Amino acid sequence: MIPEQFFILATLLFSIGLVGVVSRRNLFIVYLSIELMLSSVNLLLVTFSRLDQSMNGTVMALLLIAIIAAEAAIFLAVIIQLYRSKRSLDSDKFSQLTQNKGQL
Amino acid sequence: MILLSFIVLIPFLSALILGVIYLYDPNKPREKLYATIGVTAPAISATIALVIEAKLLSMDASTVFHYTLFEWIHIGKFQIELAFMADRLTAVMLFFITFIGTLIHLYASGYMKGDSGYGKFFSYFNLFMGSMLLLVLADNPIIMFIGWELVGLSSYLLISFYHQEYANVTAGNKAFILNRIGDFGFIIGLVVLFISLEGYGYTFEAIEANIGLIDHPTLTIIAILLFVGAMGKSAQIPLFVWLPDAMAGPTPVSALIHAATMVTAGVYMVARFSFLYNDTPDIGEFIAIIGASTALLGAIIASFQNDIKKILAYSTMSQLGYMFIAVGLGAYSSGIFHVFTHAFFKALLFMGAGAIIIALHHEQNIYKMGSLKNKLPWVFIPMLIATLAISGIPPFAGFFSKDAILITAYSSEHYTIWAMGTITAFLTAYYMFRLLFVVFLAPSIRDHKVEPLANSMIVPLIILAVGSATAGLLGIPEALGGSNLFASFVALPDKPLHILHSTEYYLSALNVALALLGTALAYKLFVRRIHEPLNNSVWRYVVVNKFYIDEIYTFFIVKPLLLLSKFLLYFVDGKIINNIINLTVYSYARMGITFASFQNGKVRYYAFYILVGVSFISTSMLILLGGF
Amino acid sequence: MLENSIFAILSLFLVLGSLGMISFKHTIFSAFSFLLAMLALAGLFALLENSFLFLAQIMVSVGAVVVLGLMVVISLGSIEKNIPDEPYKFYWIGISTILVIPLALLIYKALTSLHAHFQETKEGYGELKYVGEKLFAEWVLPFEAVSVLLLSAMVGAIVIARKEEYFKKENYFDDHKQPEDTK
Amino acid sequence: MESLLLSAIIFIPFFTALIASILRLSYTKLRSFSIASSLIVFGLVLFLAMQYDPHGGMQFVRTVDWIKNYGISYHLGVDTLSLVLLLLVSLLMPLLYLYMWHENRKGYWYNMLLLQSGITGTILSLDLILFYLFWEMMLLPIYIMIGRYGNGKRQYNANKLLLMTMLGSMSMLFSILYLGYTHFEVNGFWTYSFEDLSVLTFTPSIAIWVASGFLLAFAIKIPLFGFHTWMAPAYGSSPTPAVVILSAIMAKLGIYGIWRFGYTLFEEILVRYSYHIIILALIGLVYYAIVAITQSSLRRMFAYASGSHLSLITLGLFFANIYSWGGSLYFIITHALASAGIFLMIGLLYKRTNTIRIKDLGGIASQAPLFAVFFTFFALSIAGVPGTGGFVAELLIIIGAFKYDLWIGIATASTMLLAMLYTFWMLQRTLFGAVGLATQGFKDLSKKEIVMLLPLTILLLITGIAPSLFIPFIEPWITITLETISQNIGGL
Amino acid sequence: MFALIEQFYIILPMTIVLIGAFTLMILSHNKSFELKHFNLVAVLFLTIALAIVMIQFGNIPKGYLFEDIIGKVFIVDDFALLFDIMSITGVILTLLINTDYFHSRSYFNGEYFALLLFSLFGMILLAHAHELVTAFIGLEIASLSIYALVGYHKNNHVSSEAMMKYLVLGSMTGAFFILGTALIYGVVGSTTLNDIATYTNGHNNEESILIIVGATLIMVTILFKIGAVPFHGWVIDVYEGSPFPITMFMASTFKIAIFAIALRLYLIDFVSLHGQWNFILQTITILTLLGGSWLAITQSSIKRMLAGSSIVHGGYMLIAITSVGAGSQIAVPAIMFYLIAYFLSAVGAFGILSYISASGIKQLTYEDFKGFSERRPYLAIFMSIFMLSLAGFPSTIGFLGKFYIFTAGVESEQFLLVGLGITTAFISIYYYFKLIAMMYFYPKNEPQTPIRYTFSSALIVLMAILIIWGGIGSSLIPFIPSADALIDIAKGAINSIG
Repeated sequence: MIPEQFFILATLLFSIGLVGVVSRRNLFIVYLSIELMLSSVNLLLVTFSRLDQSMNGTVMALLLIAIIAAEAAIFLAVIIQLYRSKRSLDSDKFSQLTQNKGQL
Repeated sequence: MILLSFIVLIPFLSALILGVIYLYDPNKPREKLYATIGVTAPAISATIALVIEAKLLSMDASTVFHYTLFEWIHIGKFQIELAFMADRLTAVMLFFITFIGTLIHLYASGYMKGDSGYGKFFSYFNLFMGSMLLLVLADNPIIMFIGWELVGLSSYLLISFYHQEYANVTAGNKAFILNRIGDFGFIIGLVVLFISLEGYGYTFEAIEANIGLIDHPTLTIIAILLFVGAMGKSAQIPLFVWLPDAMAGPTPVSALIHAATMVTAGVYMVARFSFLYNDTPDIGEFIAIIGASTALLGAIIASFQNDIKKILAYSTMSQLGYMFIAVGLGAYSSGIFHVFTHAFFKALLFMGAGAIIIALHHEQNIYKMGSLKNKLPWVFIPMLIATLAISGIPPFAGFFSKDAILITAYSSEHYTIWAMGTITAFLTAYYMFRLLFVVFLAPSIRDHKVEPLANSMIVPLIILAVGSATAGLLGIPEALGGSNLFASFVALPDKPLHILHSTEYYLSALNVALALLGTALAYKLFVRRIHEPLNNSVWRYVVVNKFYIDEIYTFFIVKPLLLLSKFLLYFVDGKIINNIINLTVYSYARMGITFASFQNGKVRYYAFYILVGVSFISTSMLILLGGF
Repeated sequence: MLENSIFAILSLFLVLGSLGMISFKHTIFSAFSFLLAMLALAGLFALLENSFLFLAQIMVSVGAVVVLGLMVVISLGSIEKNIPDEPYKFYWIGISTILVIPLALLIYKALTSLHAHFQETKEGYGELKYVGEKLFAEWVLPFEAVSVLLLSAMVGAIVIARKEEYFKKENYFDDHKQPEDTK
Repeated sequence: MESLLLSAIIFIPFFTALIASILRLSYTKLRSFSIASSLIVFGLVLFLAMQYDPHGGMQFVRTVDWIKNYGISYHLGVDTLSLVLLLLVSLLMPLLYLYMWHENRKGYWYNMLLLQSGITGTILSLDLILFYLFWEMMLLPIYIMIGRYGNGKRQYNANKLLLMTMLGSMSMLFSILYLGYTHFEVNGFWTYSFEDLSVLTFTPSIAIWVASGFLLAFAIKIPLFGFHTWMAPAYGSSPTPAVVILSAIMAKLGIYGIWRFGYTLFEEILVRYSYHIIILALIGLVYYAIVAITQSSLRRMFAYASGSHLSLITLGLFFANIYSWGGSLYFIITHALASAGIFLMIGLLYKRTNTIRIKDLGGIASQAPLFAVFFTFFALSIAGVPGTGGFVAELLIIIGAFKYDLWIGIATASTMLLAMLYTFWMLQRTLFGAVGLATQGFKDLSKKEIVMLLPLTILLLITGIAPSLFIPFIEPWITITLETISQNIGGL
Repeated sequence: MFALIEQFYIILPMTIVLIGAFTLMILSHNKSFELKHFNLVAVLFLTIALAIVMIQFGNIPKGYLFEDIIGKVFIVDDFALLFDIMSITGVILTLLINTDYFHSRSYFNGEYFALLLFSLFGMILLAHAHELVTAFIGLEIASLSIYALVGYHKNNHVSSEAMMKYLVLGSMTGAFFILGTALIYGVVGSTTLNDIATYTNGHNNEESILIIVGATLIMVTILFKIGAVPFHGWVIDVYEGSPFPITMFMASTFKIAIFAIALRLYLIDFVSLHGQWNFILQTITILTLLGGSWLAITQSSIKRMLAGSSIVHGGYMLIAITSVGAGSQIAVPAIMFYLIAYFLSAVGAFGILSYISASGIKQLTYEDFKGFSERRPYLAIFMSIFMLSLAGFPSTIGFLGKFYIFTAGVESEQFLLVGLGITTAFISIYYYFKLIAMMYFYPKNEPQTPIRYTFSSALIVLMAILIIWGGIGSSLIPFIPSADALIDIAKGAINSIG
């Protein structure tokens, strides 16, 4: 078991999360992808914590989990609110804020 | 000699006063006042001029009077004073300008009676007098140029005096613009002259003293450019087309400006720069050729005109050609002499024509006149004398002056010029007598009701008739037993003539014979009938329409210029330059619109842009850190 | 060796779970994949001998976040017809995968520059006690700040999610025209 | 007292506007305020001119630190060049207020007051940043006046003017920044005083960029050929006071800029590349004049005429000898007077007939001789007929041109011909001929209007008849400046 | 090291803000309180906090809070205090200028003010943070509150939509920050800026790769918050979708807070690594300037235009940041000055917009402003002043801001960027003056509706006066600080870091 394995895994997770955010229209999945990105950082932090044997990384990971939770709260509230307004979680349907054609 | 400045300033002052009075209430009739002021001013000038001439006569030939009014400008080495100078050449000009000018003013006070612009007319007229005197009295070229331009301006104002008629204004414009073309050459010449003599002073005397410092090519350029100015002012080929049109002005204007004074300014100027033209004989020859051609052309056209004033106008042009033959060939005093005599008889002719026009209620076509001899005897007799004078019948004035010019041409071996001059002399007699016979002797088609003429119109005619008859006696050449008083008085640097007296006799006789021949031809053709004798042929059309020169100018110069203007406006300005800018703006806006269309409101696209950005940053970071 | 096998299995679950999460059409499937991934992650924490975080991950991430999320999804009645149709999903995934490669390479390159190795853990590593010591000494400020964060998030979430009586006042002006429901 | 004189001249109109706007005066009171302020300023400027010593270089200099961190100072001073422009502005303003007598839109008055402050500030500031500040500030009132009180496609044209001018300003700003920075690099402290900056030397390749930054701004303001697309539309759409200021003063500020800053900051470049600019200005001279011939509206026609003459002034500037400089400075005076006169008269014409299309006019002379006389006079002085100041100026510039080069001299002199073409054709169609539809019942000038035009007329006549009254005033400055330049670059 | 009582004194403003937030949160459930009371309470707390910070500014030596316990996590210096002042002032102004707006909209209630204060707390934390995780938490507090505020108008679809966009993108980029932090932690073993700086000074580039990469990822978040292209997608939509007060708050105050951390990181943490980012920053600056102006010129709504233009203003500040990297000495004060300049102008412009829309007029597009000068001549003048300042017209503070920035650019020989900056400033003339043109050049197309002159309008006047003062100063009039004052303050604050 070498750190590189964890590094690769964290990088992979972060990338997958990023891909998910960009490519999915389902807002819930977007939310999950962001969680995944944050969690991958968690993995990294824990790995570092294990590497340097101090608890700092663990504490940071803990704080990060709290942050994830806070974001989750807001995110879920937003999802509820959005679903109420349009009966859908399709992010493409929320595109009224645009000026279809630029003009001078 | 503060009097010198008075000569110039009084007409200007009077013009200003008249203008202000007129503008104060344009509609109020104040003819007496206007006439008094308007005629008095040139009369005072004339009196002062006589005093000065008397003084000059009493002193020796090189005497020059100077008076500096004030320094006009002084910057760097360009120091010009508003100064006046009177030498003998000036005196001659001064004499006939003020004298004949006063007479014409007097005449005009009668001629313009009842015109709503009476005050305005005299204001302009006095303005013209002032400008002309400024031109003549100037002691340096720049002041002369100012007078030169102002003369043109007042001529413009007077030609378009009846400005309600569009055609009159057009004529005025034409006159001014063609004059300005001449002035363009003139001022360039003057400036080149100044640059060449920078620092040596810029009065005529200083220039004359230092003329040797200029190299010959430059001098040639200057000479040509100055002559271009003369061409414009004196209606020489190719700038002559304005003169006939200028007849749109009131007849006194034609008499004063376009016959007696302004048009001869070119001749005066060349004579003033005689020291320069003596150094450039080639240019002199060129001037003479232009003069001869103009003389001939004017005479030919004059022979076919119907309008009495147009005939006189072309005649003027033709006579001006003579003068340029003289000054071009270095016979400056002969040229000036012809200017002098021509002023008398041409003014007289115009005033007579004006009298007829007034008498016949503004009828100008000679074929609608006829048999006026008895109705207007006091016009007929002066006109007859003037016609004799212009045709070169001895002993009237024109004979001596014209003869002198032709003899000069012959003796300097310019035979072509001489031949042209001689033919012109024949034609002159023909068309002048044609005019006289048709107007006064030929049977009239209808019965004219003749308007009575004011005395103020008749008296000047008579005075001028006397002048026309006798002025030539001042310049009887040696060959005819005289001593050419005139030439010795003006004391210009004439080129010496080498010619036998016998030759002179032959030439004179030939001239007189030709003049008589012309007279006879006119008599035969016109004394009994009042219509054009020739058939309608192409050639006649060409001549009657003045060789279509106006049209050619319009087609080749005016039209293209207007087209160019439109082209520049609509194409270069409107399309090219505007479009370059608009295209820049448009393409930027287009980019903006394209870019803004990425802003499509969908969040995953925005995330995608962020991803692109991150990807870009990562790539460049990777490269920076030396690749993976 | 055992560790490596466990790692292999857990990471397989983790990766498969996350890949499933981003590729399933149905929200529920995605959520369950994600749950799987999170559990696997907790397992990895355990593998890293971090017992406290193992518990925390399961409790917070799995227990709270995912389950709460699932509950929300279910309560919203996210049934078939409301699931967005994503015809170009895999194109998008493909393109973004290509774009994400430099980032992944960069991060990985940076991480490998550490040349680190796992050593035997010290006594008590990963225990709650040490975490607490750190948390309430060095990290007390961030910790307190996180509490504010949670509080503000809570307030925000409540404000957003609660249904409330609008039009309290008569002079009501809207910022925008009410847009049409769908385009 | 004397140290505050220049500031007072700049800011009196500004504070008049400020106080009036705070007091919310009615337009009649605002009018009295404005006229009073303009007369006070005129009085102060006359006082200044009397105290001024033509041989003394920069005078009444006042320097106050403004932004110390960057060495920017409130730095004013006056020399002949600025005094000439200052006199013109302060003279024109009361006349314009007289023209605006019955104007009841208050914004008009405010904008004019601000405009005066902006222009005087531009003329008097010696610090580049201060100059830039005023340079922009004077643009704003003009922009508002055209866009708000103009006619035709006023909004579009105002924007065009604004954007074109700002383009130039921005490039100038870049050059200013570069100059300031270079000074900092070389001497270790920041300054934007143009006297300090003028000692900087650059390699030619850099200097040409710096110079072109400035030149673009000035070329657009003048406008030289190619930079003129804003000109005719803006002139056409402007209300009369704005167009008077535009042509009489603001266009000259482009010239002023080149003269003041160009010939001190990068004289070498200007002299070296004078030939190129001369060619450009010559093209403009001829081009504008030809385009002017067939213009259908009086304002547009005189806009092009103005462009042509400003190209001539520019030419005079770049011939860089005493005659041409004298001529240019003199032409600044006379052209300001004449174009102010002509545009004022066009304004009067518009008030009477509601049109400035040449086609609709005609026959004015027979109904309103006084109007015709003044109109003709101003037109003639624009065309440079002797007896008016324009002739003297043109003559001097032409002499300068011939001193520079024969062929360029001939091309320059062509202005005499071309000006005549459009002027006289315009006069013919406007004043003469039969009475047009629009000109029926054309009223002659009223007393107030005569009072307004008379100072211009008299000054034009005096400048034409006795230039020697003015030349000694401007010549020393020109001589000194030319000598300085020729020393700096080792001979012109 | 501070004495204990000093430490409480130092932490007092922050605590007051937090207590204010709690108070408002609790009060919001009491039905007997009305909106104006909440407003008053909030302003009261903030004013006290501001007063204390003002007293502290310049009078407290640089130090760390509870250094003995928590290490160098919470820094107190003039730099942070200056940002405190600006943020608190920003919130106070947001509250006061929008008073009318709050009253005209039914959806505002007590929590709104609580959230604003929470957000402010986050910003203060951000300004003082000397440690990356704390900074991230501060950022998250501020951001999460703002997410909620953006979507505050719940029965409005666009408001929710804007919130969703901001939330998704903000959280996504937030992950980069924490990832960067993790990477830095991985190599340094600590996340306080001091340790990081020590590490970077002591190690070569090869060993600092993780720090470089980590800092780059943190930069992504900062660039996102500034709205640099291509991280700009949210800006226009979110600005448009939010209620006016929030737009104003985001455009002015929040942006300042972001720069607080950005400058601190850039000046201390990564000081030896500047050169690494030059190419990236230059490219992004160019894109931002161009893209922002492209977006701004094409909008027809004033709010969207201001949003687009705020991207451009971010671009100007990026020029200065790039200049810092290229070795400019004057760039950082220039950024601080520019922040103040932009803050004043943006607050003024949005303030007027919200003031107008408070009376129910939908003054949202250019068209709506036609004839505005006739209806409301004074407001039109002030709007023009704000537009001029945003456009960088001389004699306004906006000009000096641009002047300093461009000077900094020239000083570090970033001629391309400065040229582009000036070009975009020129283009910005178009869209700012378009509004002036609309107000002045067109006749009114709507009947006049009365607008009451209230406290908000007085503040707008104050903004305008400040803008003019900031642009001209008062070289002639004594007793009033000159235009130098602000830049001197900025310089002092920067020096306090070093």
